[in-house]
Amino acid sequence: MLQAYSLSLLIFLPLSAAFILAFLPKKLKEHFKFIALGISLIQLIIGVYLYLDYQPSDALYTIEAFQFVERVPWINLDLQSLGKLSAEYFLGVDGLSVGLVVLSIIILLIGVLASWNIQERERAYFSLYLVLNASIIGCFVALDFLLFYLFFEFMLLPMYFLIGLWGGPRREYASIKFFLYTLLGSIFILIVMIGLYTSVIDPGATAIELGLMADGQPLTPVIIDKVQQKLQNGEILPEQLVRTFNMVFMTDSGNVIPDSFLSTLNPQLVLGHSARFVGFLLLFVGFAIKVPVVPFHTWLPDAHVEAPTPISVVLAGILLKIGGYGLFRTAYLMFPDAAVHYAWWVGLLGVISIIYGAFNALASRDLKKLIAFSSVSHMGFVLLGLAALSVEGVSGAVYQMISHGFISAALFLITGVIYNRTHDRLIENYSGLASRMPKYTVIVVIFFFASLGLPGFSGFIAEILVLLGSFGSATVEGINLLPRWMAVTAVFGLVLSAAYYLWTIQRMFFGKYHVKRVNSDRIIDVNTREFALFLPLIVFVLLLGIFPSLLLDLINDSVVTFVNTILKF
Amino acid sequence: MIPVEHFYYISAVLFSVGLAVVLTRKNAIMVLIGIELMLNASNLNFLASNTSEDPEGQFFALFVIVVAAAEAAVGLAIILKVYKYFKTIDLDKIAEIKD
Amino acid sequence: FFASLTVVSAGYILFTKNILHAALALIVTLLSVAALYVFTAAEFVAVTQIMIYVGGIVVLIVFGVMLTNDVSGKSVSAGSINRVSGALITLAVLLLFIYGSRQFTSDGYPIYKVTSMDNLGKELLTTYLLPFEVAAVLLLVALVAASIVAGNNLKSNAL
Amino acid sequence: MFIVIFILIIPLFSFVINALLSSGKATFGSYCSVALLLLSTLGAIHVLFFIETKVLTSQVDWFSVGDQSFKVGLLVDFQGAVMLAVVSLISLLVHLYSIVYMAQDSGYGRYFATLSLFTFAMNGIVLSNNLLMIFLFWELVGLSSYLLIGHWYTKTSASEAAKKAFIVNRIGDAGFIVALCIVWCQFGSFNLIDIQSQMEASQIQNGYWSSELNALPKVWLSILGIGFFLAAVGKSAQFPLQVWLPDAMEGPTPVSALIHAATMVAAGVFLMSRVFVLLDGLTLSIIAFIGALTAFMGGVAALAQFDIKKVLAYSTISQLGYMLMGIGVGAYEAALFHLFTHAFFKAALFLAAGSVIHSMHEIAHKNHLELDAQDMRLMGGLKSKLPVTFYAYLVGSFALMGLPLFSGFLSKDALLIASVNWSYQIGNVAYLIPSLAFVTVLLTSFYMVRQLLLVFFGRPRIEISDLREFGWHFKLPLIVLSVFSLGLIWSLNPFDYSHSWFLAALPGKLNVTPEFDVVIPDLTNHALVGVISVILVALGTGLAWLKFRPGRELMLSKTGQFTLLENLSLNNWYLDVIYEKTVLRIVRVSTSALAVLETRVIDRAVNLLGWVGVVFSFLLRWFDQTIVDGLIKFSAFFSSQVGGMTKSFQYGKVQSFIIFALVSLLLLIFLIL
Amino acid sequence: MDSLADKISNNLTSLSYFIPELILVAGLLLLILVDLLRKKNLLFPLSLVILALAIGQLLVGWPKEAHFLFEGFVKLDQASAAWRLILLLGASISILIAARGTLKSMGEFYTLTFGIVLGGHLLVMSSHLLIVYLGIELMSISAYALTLFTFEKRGSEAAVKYLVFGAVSAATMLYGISWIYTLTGSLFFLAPEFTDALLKSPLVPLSISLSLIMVGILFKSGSVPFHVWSPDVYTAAPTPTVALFSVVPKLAALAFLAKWFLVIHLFGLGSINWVTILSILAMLSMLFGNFSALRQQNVKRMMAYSSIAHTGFLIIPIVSLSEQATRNLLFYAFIFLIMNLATFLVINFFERQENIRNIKEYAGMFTKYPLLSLFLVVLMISLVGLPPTAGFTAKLLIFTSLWESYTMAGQPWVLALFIFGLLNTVVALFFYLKIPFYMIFRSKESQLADNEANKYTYENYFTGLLVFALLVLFFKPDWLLGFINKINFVF
Repeated sequence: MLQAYSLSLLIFLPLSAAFILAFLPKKLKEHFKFIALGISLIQLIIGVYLYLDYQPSDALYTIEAFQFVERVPWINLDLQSLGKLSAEYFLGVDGLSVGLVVLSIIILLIGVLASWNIQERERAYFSLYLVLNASIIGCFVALDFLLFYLFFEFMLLPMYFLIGLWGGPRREYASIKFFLYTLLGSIFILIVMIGLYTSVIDPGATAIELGLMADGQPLTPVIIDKVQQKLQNGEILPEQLVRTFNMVFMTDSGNVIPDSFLSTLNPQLVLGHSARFVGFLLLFVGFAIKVPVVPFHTWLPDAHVEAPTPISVVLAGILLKIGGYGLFRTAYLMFPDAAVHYAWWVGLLGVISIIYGAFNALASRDLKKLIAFSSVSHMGFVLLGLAALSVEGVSGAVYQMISHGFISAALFLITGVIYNRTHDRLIENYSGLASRMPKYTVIVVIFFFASLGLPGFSGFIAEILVLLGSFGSATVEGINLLPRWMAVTAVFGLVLSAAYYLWTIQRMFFGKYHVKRVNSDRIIDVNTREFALFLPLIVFVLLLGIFPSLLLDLINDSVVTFVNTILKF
Repeated sequence: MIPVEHFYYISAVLFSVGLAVVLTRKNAIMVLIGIELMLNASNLNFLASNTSEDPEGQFFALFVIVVAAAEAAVGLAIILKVYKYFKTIDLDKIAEIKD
Repeated sequence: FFASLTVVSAGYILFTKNILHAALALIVTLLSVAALYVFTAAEFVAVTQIMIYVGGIVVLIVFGVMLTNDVSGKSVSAGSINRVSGALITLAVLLLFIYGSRQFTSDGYPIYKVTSMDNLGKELLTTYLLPFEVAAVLLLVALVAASIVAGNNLKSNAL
Repeated sequence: MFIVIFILIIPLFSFVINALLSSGKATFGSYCSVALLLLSTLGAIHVLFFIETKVLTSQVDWFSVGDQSFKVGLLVDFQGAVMLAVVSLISLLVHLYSIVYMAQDSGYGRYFATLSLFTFAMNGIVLSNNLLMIFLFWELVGLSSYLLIGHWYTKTSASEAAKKAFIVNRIGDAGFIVALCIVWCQFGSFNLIDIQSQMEASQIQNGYWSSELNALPKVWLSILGIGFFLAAVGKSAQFPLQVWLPDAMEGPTPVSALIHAATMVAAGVFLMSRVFVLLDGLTLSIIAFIGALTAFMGGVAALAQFDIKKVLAYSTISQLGYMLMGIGVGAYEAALFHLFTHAFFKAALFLAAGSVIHSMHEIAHKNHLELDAQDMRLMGGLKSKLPVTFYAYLVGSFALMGLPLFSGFLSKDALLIASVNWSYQIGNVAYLIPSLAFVTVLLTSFYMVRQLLLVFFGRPRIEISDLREFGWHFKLPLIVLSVFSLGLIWSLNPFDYSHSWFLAALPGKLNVTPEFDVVIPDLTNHALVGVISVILVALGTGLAWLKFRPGRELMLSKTGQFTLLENLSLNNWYLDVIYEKTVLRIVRVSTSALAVLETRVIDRAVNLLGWVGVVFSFLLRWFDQTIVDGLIKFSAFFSSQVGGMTKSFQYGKVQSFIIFALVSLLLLIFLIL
Repeated sequence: MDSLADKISNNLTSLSYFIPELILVAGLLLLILVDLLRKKNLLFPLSLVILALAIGQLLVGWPKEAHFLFEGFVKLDQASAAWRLILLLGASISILIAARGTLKSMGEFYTLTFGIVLGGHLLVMSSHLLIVYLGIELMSISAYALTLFTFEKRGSEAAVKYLVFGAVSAATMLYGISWIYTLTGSLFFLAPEFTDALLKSPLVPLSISLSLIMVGILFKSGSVPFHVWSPDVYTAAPTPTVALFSVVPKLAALAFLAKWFLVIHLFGLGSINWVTILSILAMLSMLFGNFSALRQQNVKRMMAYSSIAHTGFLIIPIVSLSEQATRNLLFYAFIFLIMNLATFLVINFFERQENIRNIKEYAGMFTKYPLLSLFLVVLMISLVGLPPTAGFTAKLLIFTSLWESYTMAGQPWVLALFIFGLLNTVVALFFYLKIPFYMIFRSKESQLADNEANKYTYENYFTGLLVFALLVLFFKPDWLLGFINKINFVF
C-alpha cells in the first residue's frame, strides 16, 4: 500500500490539507501551523520509508529503473492524423531524485517550524505553504513532462504570494521579478516540451496500437526493440504513433520519430543550428534561470533579500535544486549529444558562477545578500560537475545539491534569527556578537565553515568530488570535455568563499560588542525553538560529511547509468 | 449595349467616391451617405455580373438594399443620440473616451 | 449618360459643402444607378432601389440632417478633413480596382436576361427562403434597435 | 592496529568531553584530557618502539563513486610513529601547562576542547594513509588553529589574525586541491603506497607524463608538486605566505608552542615528505630556493623584534625554511629530523616564553601597571627569579642556534651538509642556497643571544621582586622538553647526526622521480660544515653580546630611531604592507567592480528587457497615436503647407483609423501581389 | 430546376433541422411581446429558458452527418453544431452576467442579444456568401445598438465609431463579395465549382477581392489592423454586452474564418500564401493586444486589448491547417469563452457593487471579497495561460498543432509565430497580474472586512463553477476533447 502510493501521498497530503485549511474557520487560526506541521511530519515518515526502502539499481532508463512507480493514464487524446497523444500521471524516483525528495521533505518541515511566528493571515500563509510543498515534491517525482511542467509552474504562484505578501520592504518588486524570470524560463521549457512530445513515441502504447501486444500486458524489451525498429524503418503509420510526455521514453533515442523535428539522425535546422542543439540550449536557459547561473541570476538576490525567512529557506534549500534537477532529468538525458557538444560552455558558466558569485558575496553588505550570492557560487559547482560528465563530477553535483540544500537552509535561518531580533541585516552594524550570543555564534561558525567546504561537513565531499570530476572530466573522442584550468579556477572560488565567510564572522561576531542603529536589548541568544531548527541541520550536514555513503550509495548506480547513457550517445 | 467593363469602372469609381466621402467628411451623416454609395457600387457589380439564368446577383442586390435600409435606420438613430449628447455630429469632435 | 450622371452627382456629394445638397445629389446618384440597373435587365432591383433608397433612406437622411442641424443654428454644411490622405487612399484604391477589373475575363457585351417578376417571387420564397427570413429578422432587430436608441432618447428628453 | 586507532580517537573523546561539559566543570574536563592524552602518548611511544622498520597499514571503504571507491585508512611507518609520539608528547605537555596558564580564562573549556580537537586532527594527518584524508585533517587542523588564534575573539587583532591565518592557509589549500585533482586523475587513488608504486611505474615520454590510467602533459607533474608545495607554504608559513604566523601569536602562548611552533606548522614539511616521490626536479629546486629564502628572511625579521613571541615566531619561520630547503635538496629525512628536534626545542622556548609572559602579567596585575607583557624591553634579569624557565630557555636557544651537544646541531648539520652537497651537484646559482643557510645560522645565533640577554640578564627594568615561578604544571613540561633538546637523546654521538637512531631507522632513498635523480648526500664535507656552522654561531653570539650585553641600554627606548635594516626586520620585510597594497587591493577593487557590474550592468541589462517591453508598448502607443494619428496630422500639415486649402488642423479619430486600416489593407494586397 | 413543390418540401425538411434557430426567433418575438406587456420580471428567466431550450434542441438534434439546408445556403454539420453550442453558451452566460444591473429589465437587450446569436449561428453554418453578409450585418446592427445601452455620452460615442467602422468594413467586404461573384459566378463557397473558379481566376482581382472580404471577417473578430473600434466599445459599453461582444461575434467570425480559410487556401494550390499573411496578422494582434494592454488603467479597456491578443492566439490553429488544429480551435474557443466570461462576471460584480472601473481601485478587494478575488486570480492565470488552468492546456494544444504544421511545411513565419506567441505569454503576465497585484498587495486603509455579507452572492457560486470548470479541464482535458474529437470535420 505504502509502496504503491507513497509518492502520491506525499503530493496530495499537503494539497488536501491546504484545501481544508482554506475552509477552516478563522478562530482556529492558532492551530493552522499545527496542521502544517503534522502534514510535514507524516511526510517525514514517508520520506524515511522512501529512503530506507529504496534499492539502488543500475537499470538503464526504462520504467523499471524507477521505484515507487505510479503510472496512471491521464490525458489520452486522439489526434487522428497526428497519431495519439498520451500524458500520464507517472511518478517515480531514481537515485537522482530520491535524495532530493527526502531533502525537500526535511527542509519543508524546517520551514514550517521556522514559520512558527507568522502572525498575520496565517490561513493564507499555511495554505500557500502547503501548496508549495506539494508542488515541490511533485516536481521531483514527476516523470511525465507535462506533470513536471505543471508542478514547475504551479510552484510559482504560492511563491509569488509568499514573497509578495510576507516579504520585506521591496517585496513586490522582488516577487514580480522572481515570477517573470522563472516564467520566461518556463516558456523556453515549454517550447522544447512541445517539440519533444511531438517527436517521441510511447513504445508500449504504440505496440498496443500496432497489435504487437495486448493491452495490460507488460512491456518487454523485445517489444520495445520491435517497435523501435519499425519506427526507424518508417513502417508505422502516423495514426498509430502514440506521442507521449513520458520523460523516460523521451530519454531513449530509439523512441524518437526519425523524420521528426528533433530526430537524432537528421535533425532539422533552426536558424542554421541543429534543432536538438537549440532544444538543449532552450532547456538549459530555462533551468539555468532557476539554478541560477550567472548571468541569469539577478532575480535571486532580490528574491532572497525580500522573502520571509522560511521562504528563503525553502527557496534556497529546494527551489534552486529544481533547476539543477531539471537539467539532469531533461536537458542532459534527452539531449545527450548536445550536452556533450556544449559541455565546455556549460562548464565555463559554472566556473563564472562560482567566481562571480563569490566576488559579489565579498562585496555584499547585507548578510542575506551575501548568503544569496554564496548560493550562486555554490550552485556553480553543480553546473561544473554536471558539465564534466564524469562519474565523480555528476555525483558531486548531486551531492552538492543536497548538501547545499541543508547548508543554505541553515544559513538563511541564521539571517532570520538576527533579522527577527533587530530587523537589520547590515553586517557593518554589528560587532562582537559572540559575547552576547555565544550559542548563535557557534551555530554560525559551524555553518559558515560547512559552507566554505571544511572537511567533515557535507559541502566538502560535494566540492571535492566536483573538482576531481571536472579535472578529470569525461573524454569524448580523446578530448576532455572540460579543460583543466576550469577546475583549477574553480578552486579559487573556495578561497574566496573562505574570505567572505571569515570576514563576516570577524566583523559581526568577533571584536568588542557593539551594535549600531539597533536596539541592544533585542540582541538575545537563540531560544530553544530556534536551536531545535538548527540541530537537525547540523546533524545532517555532519552525517553527510562524515558518512557520504549514506547518500552516495543511493545515487551511485543512477549516476553511473546517467553518465553512461549520455556518453554512449 | 454597354460593355460590361464600363459597369465595373463605374462601380469602382462609385466605391472610391463613397470611400472618399467616408474618409474626408466630418459630418456623420455624410459618412453614412458615403457608405450608401459604397453599397451601391457593390450592387452595381452584382447586377453587372449577373448574366446567367440564376438571378443570384439580383437577389443579393435586393438583400443589400434591405440591409442598407436597416443599417441607415439604426445608424441615424445612433447619430441622433450622439447629437443629443455632444450637440454636434462632427466625428472629429466626438472624442470623450481616452486611454 | 447615366453613368456619367452617376459619377458627376457622386462627385458633387464628395465636394459639396452643404449637406442638404449632398442629400439631393444622393437622390440623383441613386436614380441614375437605378437606371444602370435597368441596363443590366434587373428592373425589379431598380424599382426596389428607387422605392427603398429614394423613398426611404434618403428621407431618413434628410430627417437626420434636419434634426441635427437646425437646432444648433449652424449652417447646414459639413467641412472635410483628411483631404490629402483621404484623396491619396481613395486614388490608390481606385487605381487598384480599375487595374483589377481590367483583368476580368469578360465576353465584352453580355446578354442580360430579364427575370420575370413571377419567377423572382417564387425564387424568393423557395430558394431564397432562408435569406428572406433572415432579412425579415434583421429588419425586426433593426427596428427594435432603432426604437430603443431613439425611444430612450425621447424618454430622456422628456425627463 | 587497534592501538593506533585508539591513539587517534582519544583526543576526539577529549574534545567531546570538553565541548559538552558545562563551564563549571571545565577544570575536571581539562584534567580528563590530560589523562587521556597521557594514555595516547604512552600508546604512541609503544607504537614507536614497536614499529621499527615495519609499515602498518589498513583501510576500509569510505564511500564509492561509480566503480571508484574512496577509502579511509591508516598508515604507520617509522616517520609517522615518531611524529605521532612527538605530537602526542608535546600536546600532553601543553595541555598540562595550559591548566595553569589558562586558569583565569573565561573560555577555559572551549580552549581545551579545541586543543584536543587539534591534537586529534594532527594525529589524523600523521596517521592517514591517503591524501584525501590528509587533506581532511589538514583542514581540520586549520580550523582548530583558527579557533585557537581567535580564542580571545573580543580582541580585534586576535580575530583578524585568525581570519588571516585561515585565509592564507586556504590559498595554500587551493594548491593542495589542485594537486589532489591531478593525483586522482593520474592514479585513480589517493593511497600513499599506491601512489608510490604507480609513480614508479609511470613514465615521461614526448612531453607527456603517463601513468597506467592517464597521460597528462609533463607540466602537470610540476604543477602537482608545486600544488603540494603551495599547501606546505601556506601551512608552514613560507615565503610568500608567511605573514600569518607572526600575527598568529595573538593566540595563547601554549597554543603557539604546540601549533605554531612544534606541530602544525611542521605539517607542511611532513606532507612534503609524504609526497616526496611525486616531486620532480623543477619543483625541488623551487622548494629549495623558497626554503632557503624563507630561512633567511625569517632570520632577518627576527633580528629587531621586541615582542618575545614574535622573535620566536620569525625564528620558527626561519627554521621551517630550513626544513623545506632540506626537502628541496632531497634530504627529506634530514628535514624530518630537524622537524622533530625543532618541535621539542621550539616548544620548550615557547613554553618558557609563556612562563615569562605569565609572570609579567602577574607583575602587571599586582602592581596595577598597564604594560605589554610580551615586550622584551620591559624584561631583564629574570634569570634568578625564574630559574627553571631560564635553563629551559637556555637549552632551547642553544639547540636552536645549533651548538654541538644539542639536538639542533645534529639536524641542522644534516641539512647544511645536504644543501652543500646538492649545490655542488648543480653548481652556479645553487650555491646561493647553502650560502643563505649559513648566513641564517649567523642570524639565528644573533637574535637568540639577543633575546636571552634582554630577557634574562642584566638589571630588571621593572619591579620584579615578588616574582615567583609557577608550580609543576609549568616546570614539568619545560624540563621534559629541555631534555629532548639535548643531542644525546637523538644520537649517541652528539657531533654526528649519521649515528642518530632516527635516521638509521628511516628507509633508504625514496626519490623515484623519473627525470631527476637527487644526489645522495655525500658525507665527506661533514666536518667542514660542522665547523663552519659552529664558527658562525660563535660569531653571531659575539655580535649579540657586543650589542646587547648586560648594562648596555641602547636602542631600547620605544621612541628610538630605527635603522633601515631594523625597520625591514621589524616589519617583516613590509610584506603585509605590500600585500595590502597589491593583492588585497586588487581583490577589493575587483570585488567592488563586480558588485557595480552586478547592480549597474547585469541587473540593468535584464531590467532593460522589461524596460524595452515598456518602451515598446509606449512606442506602440506612440505608433498608434503618432503614426496613425500623426499620419493624418502630417497629411493635414502637408496639405496646409502645400495646398493651403484647410485652415484647421483638426482630424477625426474614426476616419483616421479607417485610413489606417485601409492602408494596412493596401499593404496586405501589395504583400500578396 | 426542381419543381416548386420540391423546393417547398425541401425547405420544410430543412426547418426540422433548424429548430434551435427557430426557437431563437420565436423567443425573440416572445420577448418583444413580453416586453410590450410590461412584464419586465419575466424577461430574464424567459430568455434563459429559451436559450436552454435551444441548447437542448441542439443537443437532441445533434447532426449525424452534414446536410446542406435551404437549397444549400447553409451547411449543417457537426462542427457548426459545436460552434452553435458555444455561441449559445456564450449568450447564456452573458445574460447571466446581466443579472446584476439595469440591463436585466430591458427587453431590447434580450432581443438584440438574440439577434447577435442568430447572426452568429448563420455565420458558422453559412455556405453562401449572402448568408455570411446577412449574418455579419445582423450581428453588427444588434451590436451597434447594444453599445449604446449605457445611455450616456461615452456609449453613444463608442456606438457611432463602431457604426462607422463597421459599416465601412461591411461595405468593403461586400465589394469584395461582388468581385468574387464576378470572378466565379457563384457564391456557394463550399461547392467544388467555386474552388475551381477561384483557381482559374486571375491573381490581381482575386487577391484584391479576397483581401476585401478578409476585412469584414477580421473586423468582426477584432484582430489587427481592424481592431481599433474594440477598446472604445469595450470601455463604454455595458459590461454584460462587452462580455457578449468579446465572445459571440468574435468566435463566430473566427469559426467562419476557419472555414473560409480552407476555401481560399485552395489546398495549397493557390498562388497566395495566406498562411504567412494570417501568421503575420496573428503576431501583430498579439503584439498590439498585449503591449497596449500593458499600460491600460481601465479594466475593461485592458480586457479589450487582451481579447485582441487572444484573437491572435485563436488565429494560430487556423493557420495550422489541420483537422486536429480545428479541434484545438474549438477547444481554445471554449476555454476562452469560459475564462473571458467569468472574468467579465467578476468585473461586472465589482463595477456594480463597488463602482470600480480602474485597476488601481481594486486595491484591498482581497480582504473584502477573498473568494471572488481568488477566483479572479485563477482566471487571470488562465488568461495568461499557465497551469493548472485550462488556459494552459488550450495554449498547449494550439501551439502543438502549430508546431506540427511547422514541422510539416517548414514555413519560417510559422516558426516566428510560434516563438512570438509563447514569448507574448510573458508580456501578458504583466498586465493580467496587475489586478491581483492591486487586489492583494495594495490595501485601502479605511476598509473593514465584512466577509460574511459577501460570501454567498450568486457571483461567487457562478464564478466558482466556471473556475472549477477551468481547473477540471486542465486535469481532464480529454473530457472535452473527447467530445470534440467525435465531431466529424470532413467537409
